Amino acid sequence: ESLTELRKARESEMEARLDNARAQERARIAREIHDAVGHHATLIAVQSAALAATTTDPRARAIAKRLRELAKESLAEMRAALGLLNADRTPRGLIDLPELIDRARDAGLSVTLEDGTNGEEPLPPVARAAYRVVQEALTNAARHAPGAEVSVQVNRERAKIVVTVSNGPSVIPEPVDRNGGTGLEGLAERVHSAGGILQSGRAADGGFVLRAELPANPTKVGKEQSTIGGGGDSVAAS
Amino acid sequence: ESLTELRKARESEMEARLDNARAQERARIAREIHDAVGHHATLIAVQSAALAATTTDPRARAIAKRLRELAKESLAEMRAALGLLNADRTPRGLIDLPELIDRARDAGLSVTLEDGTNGEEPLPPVARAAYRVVQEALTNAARHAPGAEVSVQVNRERAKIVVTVSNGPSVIPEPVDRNGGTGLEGLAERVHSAGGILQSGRAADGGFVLRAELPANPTKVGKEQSTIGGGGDSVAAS
Amino acid sequence: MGVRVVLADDEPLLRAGLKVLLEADDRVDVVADVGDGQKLLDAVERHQPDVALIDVQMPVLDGLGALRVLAQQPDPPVAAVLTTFDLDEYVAQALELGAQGFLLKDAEPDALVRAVLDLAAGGAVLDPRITARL
Ligand SMILES: Nc1ncnc2c1ncn2[C@@H]1O[C@H](COP(=O)(O)OP(=O)(O)OP(=O)(O)O)[C@@H](O)[C@H]1O
Ligand SMILES: Nc1ncnc2c1ncn2[C@@H]1O[C@H](COP(=O)(O)OP(=O)(O)OP(=O)(O)O)[C@@H](O)[C@H]1O
Ligand SMILES: [K+]
Ligand SMILES: [Mg+2]
Ligand SMILES: [Mg+2]
Ligand SMILES: [Mg+2]
Repeated sequence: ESLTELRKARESEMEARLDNARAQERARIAREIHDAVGHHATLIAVQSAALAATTTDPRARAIAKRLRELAKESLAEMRAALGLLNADRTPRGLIDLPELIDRARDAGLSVTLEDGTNGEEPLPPVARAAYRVVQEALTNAARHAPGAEVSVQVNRERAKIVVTVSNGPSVIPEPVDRNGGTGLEGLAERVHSAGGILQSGRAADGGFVLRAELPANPTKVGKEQSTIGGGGDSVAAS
Repeated sequence: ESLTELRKARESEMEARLDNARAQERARIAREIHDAVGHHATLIAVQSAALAATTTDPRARAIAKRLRELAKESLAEMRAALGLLNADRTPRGLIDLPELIDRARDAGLSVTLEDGTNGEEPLPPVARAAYRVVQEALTNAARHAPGAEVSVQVNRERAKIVVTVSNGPSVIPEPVDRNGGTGLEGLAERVHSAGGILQSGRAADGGFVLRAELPANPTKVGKEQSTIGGGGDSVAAS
Repeated sequence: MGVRVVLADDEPLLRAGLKVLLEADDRVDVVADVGDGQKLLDAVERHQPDVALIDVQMPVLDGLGALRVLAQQPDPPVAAVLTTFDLDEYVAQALELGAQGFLLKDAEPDALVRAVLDLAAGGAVLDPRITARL
């Protein structure tokens, strides 16, 4: 028993040190990028508030308020990522998809949502991954296929949640390919660490499809994952 | 002996796990920032373009155009920041000194390190400047005073971090003076821009001394503060 | 005449935006807006404002440096620091240097105005998102 206890004590000390290493890394990055990353979002937030306060055009006022909301949200997420503020409502899931899509519509995207999950929310890492899949797909569609129709589908297939976002060909000639960012790559990692797989590619009609299969019942997978990865890593995977 | 070895093995495993935890934390933050900035900035860019094209208020149009520029710039800025995060962590501070010195030893230098800072890391510009001071001093010692003993001292003196690197006279006849490169000059600039001063010169015994005084900055204050703060904010405590 | 404010931030667009938001309220007058800490000190001397809102990172003399100088003056304005992120060390240091407030730059317009009024009335002001952590 005392051996087991010793091991437990050692493990929890290890956990604490790992947590501490992560916290220090967050703090270091926060200092390092201090104003840099938030700079533009802050400017947008302030300028759009000023616009909303002064314009004579009511439609412009409404849009300016939306722009401000977007900028503030992006700041809130950055702060949360850096561990700087109470992570307000950053854990996101399927329940937040309608709002995400509404905002994309406000911005002029043409998007439809089909949700076949009956409001069943998977565990947070999976729910967050699913949310991020849709978010990145909408971002990509807005950027790489302006004007195209976008369809978002979330379905439950036995033990899986399948998220598919597809868009038709762009109605506007595709802007030059800036030969790939890191969005899909990072997303694939995120989906993997939630126990799923991500596929993406051109559709036959010249459009684009992004498809993620995620475990609908992630408790088991999540646990396996963290055993393999070593205790403290489940946080990093979120 | 085998116990010592076991301890060493355990320590280096610990180190590896800590490194890994830090790397994962960097990757996680990079993904979060990508998603937070990428998505919102894209929607802002699209929507402000629409606003600029449709508003009846000429001032609103001008601001909308600016917001669009800001949104696009923020994407570029974000990429730069992610590049930093994704890059292998470049040596940044006092914590990296032992490794730097180990490498110098591997290269045949005879170096001692005295670190009186209790592991307190100053803010990045200062920490980096301190690191560079030692780095250049070691390079110079190897080049201009081959065979000499080198001593590196880092001390906290009230509100200052003082880095002193001195070497005795060269045991090998000094190679011809290439009457000065640009190393110390560039270093002085770096130290200045971190708020410090750099002094260098021949020592009485024919050796060489390089001494930097840098502001110790507010890390300590931050620590006190976070102790008061306590709570769930492990970041604050770092 | 309302509370007299001097605004210091090295980003002109941000200054312009904050100025619009503050000036929209009758109880606030932005008497000067400047781009670095040295100019802030000049503006304080010239305008004798009630309140100074000060960015942390600025060229020539940064916000903390400006606070340090202000703290040594006989009758300084009430000062508050503006930032994008609420890094603990800046909050702590700014407060230690005599700042009475700490505001995030994306604070709501009415919260900004209220902060200025509170500061002028002698109150201390922390963005609630920051206070929540302390
Ligand atoms: N909906 C889409 N329609 C057309 N092409 C797309 C679509 N989504 C992605 N692509 C193509 O795949 C590439 C990789 O996408 P990814 O999201 O990884 O990078 P990005 O969007 O260019 O930049 P980032 O996401 O890092 O800001 C894009 O550059 C684009 O060429
Ligand atoms: N540790 C040392 N021992 C003896 N002389 C030194 C030492 N460090 C510097 N010096 C002298 O000071 C001069 C200036 O150093 P500095 O680092 O600026 O240039 P450098 O090392 O010659 O070239 P580089 O630009 O590559 O650094 C050197 O050329 C050398 O004469
Ligand atoms: K006014
Ligand atoms: Mg993308
Ligand atoms: Mg040199
Ligand atoms: Mg600034």
